[in-house]
Amino acid sequence: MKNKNKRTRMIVYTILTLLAVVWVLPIIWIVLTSFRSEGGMFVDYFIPHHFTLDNYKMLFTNSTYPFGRWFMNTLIVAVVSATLSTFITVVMAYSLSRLKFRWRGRFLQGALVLNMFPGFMSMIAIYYILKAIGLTQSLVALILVYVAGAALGFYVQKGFFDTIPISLDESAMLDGATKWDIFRTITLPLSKPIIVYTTLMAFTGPWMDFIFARVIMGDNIQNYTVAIGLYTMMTRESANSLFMAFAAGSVLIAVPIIILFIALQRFFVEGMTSGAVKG
Amino acid sequence: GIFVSNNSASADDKAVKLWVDNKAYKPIVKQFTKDTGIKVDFKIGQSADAQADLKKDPSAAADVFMFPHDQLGQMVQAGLIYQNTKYEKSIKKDQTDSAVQGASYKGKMYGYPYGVETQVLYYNKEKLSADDIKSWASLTEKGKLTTNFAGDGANYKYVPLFMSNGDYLYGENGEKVKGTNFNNDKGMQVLKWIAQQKDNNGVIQSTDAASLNKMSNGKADAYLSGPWDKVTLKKEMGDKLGVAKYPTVNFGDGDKQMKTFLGVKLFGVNAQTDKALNAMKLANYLSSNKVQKQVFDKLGYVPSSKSVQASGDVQKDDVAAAVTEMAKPENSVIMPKLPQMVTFWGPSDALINDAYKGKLTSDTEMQSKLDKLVKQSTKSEK
Amino acid sequence: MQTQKLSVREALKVGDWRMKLSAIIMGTSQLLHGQILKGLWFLAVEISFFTWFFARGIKSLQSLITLGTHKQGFVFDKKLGINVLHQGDNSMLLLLFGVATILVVVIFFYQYWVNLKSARKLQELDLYHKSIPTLKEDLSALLDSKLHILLMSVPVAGVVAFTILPLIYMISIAFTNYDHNHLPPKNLFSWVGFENLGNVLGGDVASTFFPLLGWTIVWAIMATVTSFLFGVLLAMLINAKGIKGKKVYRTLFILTMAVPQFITLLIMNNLLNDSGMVNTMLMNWHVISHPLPFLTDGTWAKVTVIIVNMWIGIPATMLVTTGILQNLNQDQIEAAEIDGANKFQIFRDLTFPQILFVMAPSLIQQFIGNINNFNVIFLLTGGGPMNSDYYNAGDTDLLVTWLYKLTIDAADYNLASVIGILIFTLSAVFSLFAYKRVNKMNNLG
Amino acid sequence: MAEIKLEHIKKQYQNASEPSVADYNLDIHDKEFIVFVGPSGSGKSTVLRMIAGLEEITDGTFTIDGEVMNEVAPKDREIAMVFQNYALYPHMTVFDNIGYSLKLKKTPKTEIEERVHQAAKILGIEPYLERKPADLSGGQRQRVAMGRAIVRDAKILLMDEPLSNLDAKLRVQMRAEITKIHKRMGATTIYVTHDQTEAMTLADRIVIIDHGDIQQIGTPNELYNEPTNTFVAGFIGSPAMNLLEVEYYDGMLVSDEGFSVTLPQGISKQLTDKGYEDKKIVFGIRPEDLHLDPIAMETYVGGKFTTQVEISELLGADVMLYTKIGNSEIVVRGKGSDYVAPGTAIQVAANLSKAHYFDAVTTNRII
Amino acid sequence: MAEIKLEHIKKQYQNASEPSVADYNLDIHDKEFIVFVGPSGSGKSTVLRMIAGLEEITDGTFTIDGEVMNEVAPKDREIAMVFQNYALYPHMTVFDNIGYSLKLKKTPKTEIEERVHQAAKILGIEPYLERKPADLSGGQRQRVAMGRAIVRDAKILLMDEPLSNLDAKLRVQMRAEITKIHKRMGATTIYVTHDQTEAMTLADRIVIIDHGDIQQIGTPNELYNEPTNTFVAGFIGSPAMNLLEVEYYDGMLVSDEGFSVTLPQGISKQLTDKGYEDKKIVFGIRPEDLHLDPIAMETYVGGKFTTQVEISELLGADVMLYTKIGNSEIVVRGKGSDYVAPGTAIQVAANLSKAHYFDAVTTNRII
Ligand SMILES: Nc1ncnc2c1ncn2[C@@H]1O[C@H](COP(=O)(O)OP(=O)(O)OP(=O)(O)O)[C@@H](O)[C@H]1O
Ligand SMILES: Nc1ncnc2c1ncn2[C@@H]1O[C@H](COP(=O)(O)OP(=O)(O)OP(=O)(O)O)[C@@H](O)[C@H]1O
Ligand SMILES: [Mg+2]
Ligand SMILES: [Mg+2]
Repeated sequence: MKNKNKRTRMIVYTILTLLAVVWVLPIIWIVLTSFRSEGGMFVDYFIPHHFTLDNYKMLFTNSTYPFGRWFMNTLIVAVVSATLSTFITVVMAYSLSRLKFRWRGRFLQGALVLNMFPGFMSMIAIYYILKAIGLTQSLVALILVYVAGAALGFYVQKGFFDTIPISLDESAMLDGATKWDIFRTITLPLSKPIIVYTTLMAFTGPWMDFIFARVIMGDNIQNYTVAIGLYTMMTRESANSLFMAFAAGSVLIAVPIIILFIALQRFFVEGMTSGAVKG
Repeated sequence: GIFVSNNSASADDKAVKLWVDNKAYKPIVKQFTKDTGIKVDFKIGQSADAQADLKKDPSAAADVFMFPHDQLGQMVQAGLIYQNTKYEKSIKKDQTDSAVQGASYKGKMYGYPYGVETQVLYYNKEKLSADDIKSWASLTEKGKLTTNFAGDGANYKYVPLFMSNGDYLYGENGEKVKGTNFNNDKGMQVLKWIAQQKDNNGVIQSTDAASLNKMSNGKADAYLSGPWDKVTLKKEMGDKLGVAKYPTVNFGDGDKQMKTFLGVKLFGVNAQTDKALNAMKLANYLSSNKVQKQVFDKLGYVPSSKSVQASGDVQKDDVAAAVTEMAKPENSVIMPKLPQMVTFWGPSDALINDAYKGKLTSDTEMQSKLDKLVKQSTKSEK
Repeated sequence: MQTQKLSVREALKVGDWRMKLSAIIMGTSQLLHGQILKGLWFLAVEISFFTWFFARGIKSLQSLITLGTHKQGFVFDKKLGINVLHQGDNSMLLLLFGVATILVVVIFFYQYWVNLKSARKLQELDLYHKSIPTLKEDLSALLDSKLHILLMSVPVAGVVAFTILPLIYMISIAFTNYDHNHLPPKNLFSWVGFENLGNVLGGDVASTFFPLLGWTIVWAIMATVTSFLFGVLLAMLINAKGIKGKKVYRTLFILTMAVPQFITLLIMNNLLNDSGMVNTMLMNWHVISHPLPFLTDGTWAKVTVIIVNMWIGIPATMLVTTGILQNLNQDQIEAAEIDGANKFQIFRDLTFPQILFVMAPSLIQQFIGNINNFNVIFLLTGGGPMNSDYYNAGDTDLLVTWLYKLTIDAADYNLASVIGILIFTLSAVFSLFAYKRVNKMNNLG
Repeated sequence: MAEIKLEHIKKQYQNASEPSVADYNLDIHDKEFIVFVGPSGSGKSTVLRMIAGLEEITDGTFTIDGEVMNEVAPKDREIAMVFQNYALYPHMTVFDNIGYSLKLKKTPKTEIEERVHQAAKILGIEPYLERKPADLSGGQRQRVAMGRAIVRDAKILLMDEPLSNLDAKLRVQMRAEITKIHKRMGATTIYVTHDQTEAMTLADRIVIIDHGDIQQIGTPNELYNEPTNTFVAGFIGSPAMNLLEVEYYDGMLVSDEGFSVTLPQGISKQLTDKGYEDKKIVFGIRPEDLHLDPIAMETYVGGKFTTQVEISELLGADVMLYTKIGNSEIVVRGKGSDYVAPGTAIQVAANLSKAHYFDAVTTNRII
Repeated sequence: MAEIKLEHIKKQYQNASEPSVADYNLDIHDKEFIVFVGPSGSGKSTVLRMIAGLEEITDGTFTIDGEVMNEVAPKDREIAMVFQNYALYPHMTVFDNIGYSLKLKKTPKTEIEERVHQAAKILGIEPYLERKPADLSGGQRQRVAMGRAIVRDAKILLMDEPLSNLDAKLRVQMRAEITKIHKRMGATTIYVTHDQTEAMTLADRIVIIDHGDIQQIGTPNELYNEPTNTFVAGFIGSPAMNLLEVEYYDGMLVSDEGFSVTLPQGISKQLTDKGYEDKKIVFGIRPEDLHLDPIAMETYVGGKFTTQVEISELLGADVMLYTKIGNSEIVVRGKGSDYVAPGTAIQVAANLSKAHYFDAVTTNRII
């Protein structure tokens, strides 16, 4: 019997390892590419023939592409908007899961529908709205737009909150907790894993977005984020020669995200709600 | 309007905002400021994005900007670009006819040309001799040509084949909406020729990025591309790299010069600018012979000025020489700048791809597809 | 002693003068009842609204009707020796700010209504001789019974400004002739009613629209379902009892989320190229003799984008699912083990339904997101391979990417908007239907 | 002060076909200790939850000290409650679970510490204060739930089967503690239990509920001695009162199955006066009022009848004889020494003056 | 066949400082009905969960029919279980909850239907089959949990306080049903309860656990009449046996607080023989073996002593007198007629031949 357990475990390990390889190989390729000195965008081999650090050096020395500055811009935007977005998402989810008010049902349906219009068509409109409040070309504008988007992405959280036994809220209510107290002291601590997910998603967004951010930033290169920066490096003329530098840039982008994830991993805890209720 | 810009055209001490795609322009602009006292707000931006950025918010856009000439039609249509009346004469005098044509639309001049761009033939001198590359047939027999018939960008590379065979795209000057006649016999010849290339062992189907790699590692010997690939190829191939004008092609009734699209690089002045005179001065300065020469030295942009083109430095450079050669009217067609081009690019790409892949199995299908292409891309204005 | 509720209308009829005055001068009732801050707020709202309305609002509404009358033009200036620009009206901005004005008016009326309701409440409290809530009580209610107002106002304001306003604007464009012949700022465009709708459903756009619609739906279903199912499975595997190195595996999969898509997709494009690494390797190992047309054959390309999308989508699902799994009630799983369920049955009957319970609405949202999934298609294939049967579209083009090409290149915003509305309507109908179903199914009480 | 008044309270759950609580009327005095008993599903928890404000009141008025509370938020009702399902905070330690309400009230740390420890001591869960609920046994969890309620000084204390998962000994102890706490704090208390001993010993008044209806309200003795109907009669007392459908005629109670006793004059007169001559009535007698000893046989001559022992259960000091006359079951509680082997027929003497007589149709008490 | 054998079973939870079950040894015969009793937190559920395979066994061997089962997955043990906390499937209807195990076994639909309905009927939850657990009362949920276990024909049936949330009447009914089911199916059953009546009536053998240790295993009568130590003596029987620490000398038991009785010769001889002369022993007497009536006073002359009534509880037929001698509490169970007002001193006669005598140090039984 023990053997059978062992065998299934071995199978699981094998599958997981195989999958991990499939998932990680392209990433490894990017990492290797970032150290490659020869060739361009396309090579038909895996391991570079010559390794170099020049691609990284180039990112931090070339004044046309102030990567260091872009990196800090993005970091700021990502940290602020991840914090705010997570807060807003969670707060919306909580309101819609636990609070009773008149338009709740309709709001839930409406929110589902609202995001269905192709986003790129609204970019120009949003640009002018930002312009009307005098915010274009600034990091604040970017943060504002990312955070505003968070208000409609609450469905996963809401679903999660729905699984937390309502008895706990009731019990807290009788203990004299306001809804806000309940949110803070009961719901949030019990939702750590899903908050990790939200935060991570919100944090990665600014590192990836090259369309919207570009529209907002226009020609203000100093305020570019890495994604726009890298993307604008990919013109017909430069794509091939700068490709290894993009790869290096991508590797650098991955670093803070991975660090954040590793830091948040400890919030993945099993059995959060066990022992709460009988029934 | 709600965002009314101050439309006095008088010069004031506000800086002129400039979008160029390379910081090598910086000292040149400094010199301009020194000479004229006009301050310049120098920004890096992609010339290919100029139209989109301008359209998005003209009032926030640059006063002077770089752009490829094929965007001119729509810019004029949307009223984004200032007419160039002030320096029209000198430009007509100094610049090649093609460049002037590229800077004008419907009889009026808008742009300030500073360069031309065409595709050329890169080849491996060790594998192919100067004779081998004279015609497509010998080129692909002696060596291997890597190119992209089946994917994105086939239109840009191979639509000029139709013109090589005598057809027109939007008329002789590229401004006539109803002027496309690819659906005639000559057009059929070209399309069939394209379909035949699938079985040509000398043609390797590759994306551009892969082509560069194949050239580098010797798996291919020839490649049709623009000057922008020179640096990469030179780095990888060194002295093996040869540059030449396009070969001839035979569609069935004799060799004809294979043509390429000619692009003209322009400076433009934002129609909404509030410092028009200064802006025009700057645009003119940036397209002047002196600056064209400087830019050629620094960046290798092939000049559009007649005199600079003819100068020794340019002619010594193999790529520049090839480009100026290709830029001649017998070797290239000016890319049309009619707004309708957008209705042409996609379908023509699809047509060439499908023809090459062998998806068009019968003559009638080819004919009907050509008819459709012509019909779709030549719908007239309402 | 049950208090009777007055409706606002009744309150206006039977109420005292303070109530009635509130209908004209907002905030009076509150001020006179000692709710100073609240009263001042309403008063300020009213004053600033009307100031703005008469200064800008009316004009803005008028322009919304005409969409501009004054065209941009050039006049020759002798002194300067050039033509000089005379600014005209910008129809696009007039439309956008006209819509914004309407929204502001709506919001004002909502405030007005809140003002009346609040006055009514005061009236009622008077009637039953109850004490008027103090500012402190009002504020503490915001943390409790009115917490939703506190929590949701700001996010909802963001939604109004950055989602609803642009949405209405875009929808409006469908009813104008904002196309490549009427590009602002040079040209004006104007209202044309339903003309565009006919153009889309008739013209040669239709022969492309329907095939693309079909593929878009197939894509959206496949993309959503595959990412979800396999993401859940992956999470189950990683979180299985007795598997060591969970953190390492999780991190490995998260790596793919940490690299910008435009790079990873470019690399996928490279790898899957006709002469890319995958083909090269397969040919070197003599598995195949000709390159597989991963991206160049229509059908292959469709399958490829779905598979590549799994590569992108699965880690995210894995992450959520892990979160959900951690909160699952272990007791029920134990009960099922006792009931004789094997691992698969536990998954099917307990774990999966609960994951679905959490995820269902967001799955609908993802489905919609995939209908509009611009990035993956645009960056991986650019819609290609091009198909000469379509108008300006390739085999893997979704409606949105096609739409994008149409707008960016052809500048026919009105047609794009019509197509946008069609997509919108389709997905709205689908999602509301699906949402209702899910809600019914999930009714845990 | 906390006087609770329920007037015509009704509760209709959405998913239920019938109302779970129908026309509930109850006045509870300040500091009173009320016990709810009733069969499973009779609506006890529902009433508690409505009082706490956790369940909307479909209809009727609920007041505390004269103030209508229907719409008041739970947290403003100053009610402490032990939930039937515990509802512990799974992410908090036992200490934090118990101290949570105090912390919300911004009680000083040292006082919280002290009060939590005191409560934990009473409940015997001091060693577990640092554990999470998941790491406790069922009974320990229940005691944490208790702790959470008693640590507060609420005006009103609701307890929904708070001792159901504890062992007998602990339960006795807890019962005593609850009495003490009630004496000390004087919270108006409503207590739901299925344990008759608890109900009898704790209650000032017991409320018997069936199908969402109040059957009887009264002191433990009233309920025991004067049940208003057969439901109450059968529900209070363990083992339950024996109820036999019989015919009354000529001063005797007779059933078809062979049961027959002669009533004392006083009782038969009352029955006759009330018009039950020749009518069906329900005869109720508690197992402890059936006797087997010779002295009783002589004392209660009229109450003698014969019945067949089916099961004989020895319960420590007592013996339970489950007997049958025809199809009617009659339980007799005797002393340990009265043990009889199953299968034998025995003579039993009923103390008829302690017996109860109910209307067979309305099930209401006659005498 | 299902013979269960636990040998030196031990359970140490990660978060617990001491083992929750320590060196547990128990043989359960096929078809036996075993009842676990013990204080809250004594390890009853833990043992059950180990048998079910839900909790890893830290140490020791657990066999079913001679086969070692320590590592066998729960689903392969053919065990049905009623969980102390129900553990219902919240997203399934009551019907599906009960029928789930049958469905897994691919039982035909009609048979599932039939068996579920039959189980629901026994449990009185037929009207609720289409509801979800969240819409049920506590007791109804518990019955669903029961239903899930009894619907199966498992070899082994584990029930963890399955009736704790039911009313007395229903509990009696359920008890009878459990007996019937056990007779019919013959599943080897382990049953945890805090209800002494349940334990006494259902058990073939009772296992008394304290602190994870088995204190005594035996038939109900053995436990009641011959408890091996003071723990068992105090635990079995309700109200609990009175236990007094006294000194034995000269045929008498005497405490400092004024308690004193003269032992019958037979008993005092035994004590002397065992060397308890002048030593401390624990004297145990059940409340029902203390009498107040005149006849008893005469019969048990040596057992007479005086004590002070503190509380007097009338429980239907009985009266409980909580009395004190000094600081030692002594509970007396009398007839209802024996009611005495609190505060009076009464004379009580103990039936010393029914009394129990324990070693004061080891707490083990002497006689
Ligand atoms: N997961 C756990 N981690 C640590 N200790 C535990 C855990 N589960 C139970 N315990 C401890 O083990 C002991 C035995 O617990 P168990 O649940 O077996 O008690 P029980 O006899 O069933 O009690 P009850 O009658 O209260 O249900 C208790 O002291 C409890 O605190
Ligand atoms: N959420 C609900 N939806 C529908 N019916 C419900 C709901 N909760 C309870 N009920 C029903 O209402 C009735 C009363 O339930 P309640 O919980 O008050 O019973 P109870 O007296 O507490 O029983 P128990 O002793 O079993 O806990 C029951 O028949 C139950 O099925
Ligand atoms: Mg209940
Ligand atoms: Mg237990």
